[in-house]
Amino acid sequence: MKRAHAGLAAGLLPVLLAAPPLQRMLEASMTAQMLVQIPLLAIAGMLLGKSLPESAANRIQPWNRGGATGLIVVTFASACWMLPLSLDAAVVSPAADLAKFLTIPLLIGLPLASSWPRMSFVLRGVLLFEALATLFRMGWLYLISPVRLCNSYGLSDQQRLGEWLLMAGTALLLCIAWQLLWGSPKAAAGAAGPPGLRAGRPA
Amino acid sequence: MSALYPQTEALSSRERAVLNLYAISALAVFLLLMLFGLAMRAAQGRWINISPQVFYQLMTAHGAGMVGTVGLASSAIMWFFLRKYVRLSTAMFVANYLLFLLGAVLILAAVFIGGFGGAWTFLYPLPVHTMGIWSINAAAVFMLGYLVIGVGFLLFYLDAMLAVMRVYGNLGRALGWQWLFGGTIDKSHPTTVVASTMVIIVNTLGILGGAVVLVMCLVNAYVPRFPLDALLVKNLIYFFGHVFVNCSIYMAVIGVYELLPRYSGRPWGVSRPFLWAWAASTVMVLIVYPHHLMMDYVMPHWMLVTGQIISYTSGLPVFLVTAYGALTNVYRSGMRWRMPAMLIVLSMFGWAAGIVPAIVDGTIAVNVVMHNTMWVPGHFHFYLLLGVLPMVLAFLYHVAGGSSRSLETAGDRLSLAVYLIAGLAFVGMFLAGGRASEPRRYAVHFAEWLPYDRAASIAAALVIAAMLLFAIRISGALLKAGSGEKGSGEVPAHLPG
Amino acid sequence: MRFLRTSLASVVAAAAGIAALAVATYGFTAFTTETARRVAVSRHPVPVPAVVLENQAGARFSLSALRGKWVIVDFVYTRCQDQCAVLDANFARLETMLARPIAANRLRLLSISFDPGRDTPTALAAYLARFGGRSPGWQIARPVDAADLVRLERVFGITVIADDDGGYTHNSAILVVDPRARLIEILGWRDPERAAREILGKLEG
Amino acid sequence: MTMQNDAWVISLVGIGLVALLFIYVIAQAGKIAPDPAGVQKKAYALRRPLFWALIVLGIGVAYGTLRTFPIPKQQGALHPAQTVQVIAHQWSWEITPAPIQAGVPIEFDVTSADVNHGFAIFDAHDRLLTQTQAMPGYTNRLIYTFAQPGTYRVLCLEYCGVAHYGMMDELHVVARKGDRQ
Repeated sequence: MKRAHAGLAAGLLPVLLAAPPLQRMLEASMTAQMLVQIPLLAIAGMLLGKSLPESAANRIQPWNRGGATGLIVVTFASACWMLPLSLDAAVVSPAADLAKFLTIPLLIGLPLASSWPRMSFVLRGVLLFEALATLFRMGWLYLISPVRLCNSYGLSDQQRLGEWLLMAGTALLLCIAWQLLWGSPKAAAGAAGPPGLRAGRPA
Repeated sequence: MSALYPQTEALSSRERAVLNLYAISALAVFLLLMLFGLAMRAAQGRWINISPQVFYQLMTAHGAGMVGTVGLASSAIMWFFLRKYVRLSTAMFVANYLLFLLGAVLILAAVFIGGFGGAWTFLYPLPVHTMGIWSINAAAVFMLGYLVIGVGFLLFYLDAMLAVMRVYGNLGRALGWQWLFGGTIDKSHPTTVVASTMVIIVNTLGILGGAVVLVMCLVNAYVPRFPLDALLVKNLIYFFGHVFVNCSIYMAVIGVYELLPRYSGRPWGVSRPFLWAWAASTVMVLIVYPHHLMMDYVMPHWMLVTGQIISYTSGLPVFLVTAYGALTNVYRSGMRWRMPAMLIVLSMFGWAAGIVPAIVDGTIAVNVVMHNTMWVPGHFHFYLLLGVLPMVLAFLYHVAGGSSRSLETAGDRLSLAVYLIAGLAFVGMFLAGGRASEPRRYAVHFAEWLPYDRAASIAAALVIAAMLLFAIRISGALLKAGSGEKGSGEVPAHLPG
Repeated sequence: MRFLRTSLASVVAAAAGIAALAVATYGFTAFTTETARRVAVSRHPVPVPAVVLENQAGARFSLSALRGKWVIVDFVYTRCQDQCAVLDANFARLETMLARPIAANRLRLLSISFDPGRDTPTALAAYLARFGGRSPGWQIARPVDAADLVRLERVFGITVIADDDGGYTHNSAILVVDPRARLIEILGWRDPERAAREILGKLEG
Repeated sequence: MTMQNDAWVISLVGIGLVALLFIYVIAQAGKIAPDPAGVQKKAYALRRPLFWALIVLGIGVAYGTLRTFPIPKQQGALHPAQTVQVIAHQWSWEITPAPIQAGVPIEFDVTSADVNHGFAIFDAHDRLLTQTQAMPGYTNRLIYTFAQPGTYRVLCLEYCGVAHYGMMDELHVVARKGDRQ
């Protein structure tokens, strides 16, 4: 995608999501908010990252070697938006909703886009591993919780979200496994460093 | 002698230091935990008096510690041989060690300071149903220790995954799956890469299961209003535990594939049955765990049937590919019977023979009268004590021995004989106890079981004596080899002699 | 020194992240709105607005008229088949356990309906009778003005969502208002014994 | 012969066979075959029938041991002569009713009030007869027919905490009314 197109999309997506009918629709259900609205906002942030000029990225680079700082920002921001009380707040309070529309693109999507290419394979692996584990844990938790965790949503909505999270985790796991087992060599190990050495391999 | 010690396996002084760290820590911990085991057997035999509370603390530490330490020692074997074919990061290997150390400290603190005695399997809800003997915090620290160790192994596997993919493109090609159904097999494709890749895949999944269930147990410990499903937790714990223990064996067996051909002088490379065996094991090790749950009658019965049948089939690669292959390799080869070679053959015997009582117990009808009797520790001590540990010892004897024959004394051979005979007697007493319906994990035994316990105690003491000699000999030789090279930087450890 | 700036930035980011999480969760004590409300209210009491209510007898009164007394509040709707029934069965037990301060005119129980459209005084009276509630110790009332209902729900932290079948999904709690007309404590609704102990403790304290 | 003895003998024979094979190969290992490739070829040719023999053996054993499934069905009525409720606690058994009839199928409905336990029935000679797990939240249904009246022992076979070894009880099995012992 061209930089300008990415920028355009990054600007349009949150506006579209903030349009009252769509916003109301997506926030009416816990599943839609967590699995559609929030991921789309994060994608908007990623697109924003793509649209930034390279000089900006280079200026940040010394502060974000190996994507470490970005990873920390993303981790904490995601943790904040995984709290049931944040989801509630976003529905009830316009201020919290505004915070959501700002922080998810800027503190999750953007740092993810700018840090991912800098991260080592191992760090990416840890991030994906933790993402998988979190999907399974939260899905499990939402399925078994006898109480509603969000005041704004019903128990059945919460359980449906639990099922979706488990399915999302399984799908992600299968995708990763497929890519690792049969994926193209370049995509699998490519970006994360210099090409492999066969040094030391006996003839 | 350079055939025994190829240049490609030379250790830099830094690598040697790290390997020494792994080897000497593992040997020391093995000895300590064996002493815990001896204490338990002697207490059951009423030769020493320890309170049940201390007994179960020792049992928890022995189980968790042995599983973890076998994993640690085996990962050193995988690292040592895999780094010949792909470029592994020493830093990640060190990180694994440091995280293991941290995790071990947490576990030991939970057990011996916090009093945690919930067994290494931490079956929900026992860790949080403490009956006032340990605190929720102690249980949490114990589980946190597991998590930290899991992260360490994850780092090591991710690094190895990247390294393997850089050379072979993807994991499927590293496993040789392109040759499963046809094509000309590249005979130089390393067996080490096949086994390592299998372990990387399988144990990452096992650790994922562990990471999910451990955090859920931690959440439940502090927010009890989220009640977990005891059966689901049990499934995940046994999945995680089974995969982890098996992967330790698969990592250790790499040493057999690498070293045995050098002592027999006959090549042992990949073949189509070999690749099929490892491909099948990759799948089977993930789905066989329900054989731990056969007495959970509410389990879906198809899963229990799967457990029984996969228990049978997972024996086939062991018998017909690895053990049979090893014997073929040894048969009329003009074998050089040095310590590593003897230990390797012992390990193959221990693994293959130890699987027999395991398979028998994997039959539901037998499990009904054998589950959680001494039969169970009988079979896993068989292939851990006489299978995996000899693999580890063989590797260390090989590396530490170097080109000198200093580790080939009559004392070493005598110790090996003692280890074999006492080891057989030790596991035999477990199996005999199982036959006599002696329950496992009883701090206090009926009088009729005492003969087994006492015979086992004597055997355990002899095993420990032999192990002590091995540990001293290996550690001494490793340290000597290290100090001999001080300042010489990249000089290979094993000079051709 | 290559990593100095990144280390610095990482430490700052981690510190900011921990701080943000700590603020959001009231020092890692609350992860749901319900517990967060409880922690917040016990730290910072919330003044209760002086809205006008209509009770089961059709009489109108302002919440401010209850100043000087302790008021134990819950939110219900009379058609509720499950949660409210349990809640008000527990309220009835509270009425018995708190009989002494009620008799001394120091405390009142007040159920507020969040379905004023359907909960007419007749319906409210029938509901109160069903649980054996005796006025004036326990009265049930509906807000007269729809805007007041919104204010009440916000102050007391009650979220009501309409179901598909005409009912409501809502959270429940036993809400304690002190004589200065401030909401000072939110108690769990499943354990009336504990709630009674806590309320009696406050009355003495 | 009991199941325990069967398992013991089969295992010993299996381990013995493996040992014999190893001893044979070890004894031969010192010699040097003139044609190493031939050894390998022969060995691998032998492996194929061995593989199929083990497969056939495995299928036979699996069929034989699973045909009458060793675990009773867990849903639907079992029509036992008597149903016994078993609730495991840390660290005691709650078993009702107390006298149990011999010679007829008894259904044990086994559950736990706290942690995982194992409900195992031992005979007068402390031989394990049958068992199932006792888990919180689940009821495992075990069917057993006591051949003889007498006193049987119940032991816990899943580690359940510090007094696990002491979690014992007794079952009193009596002759059925009308039976003469």
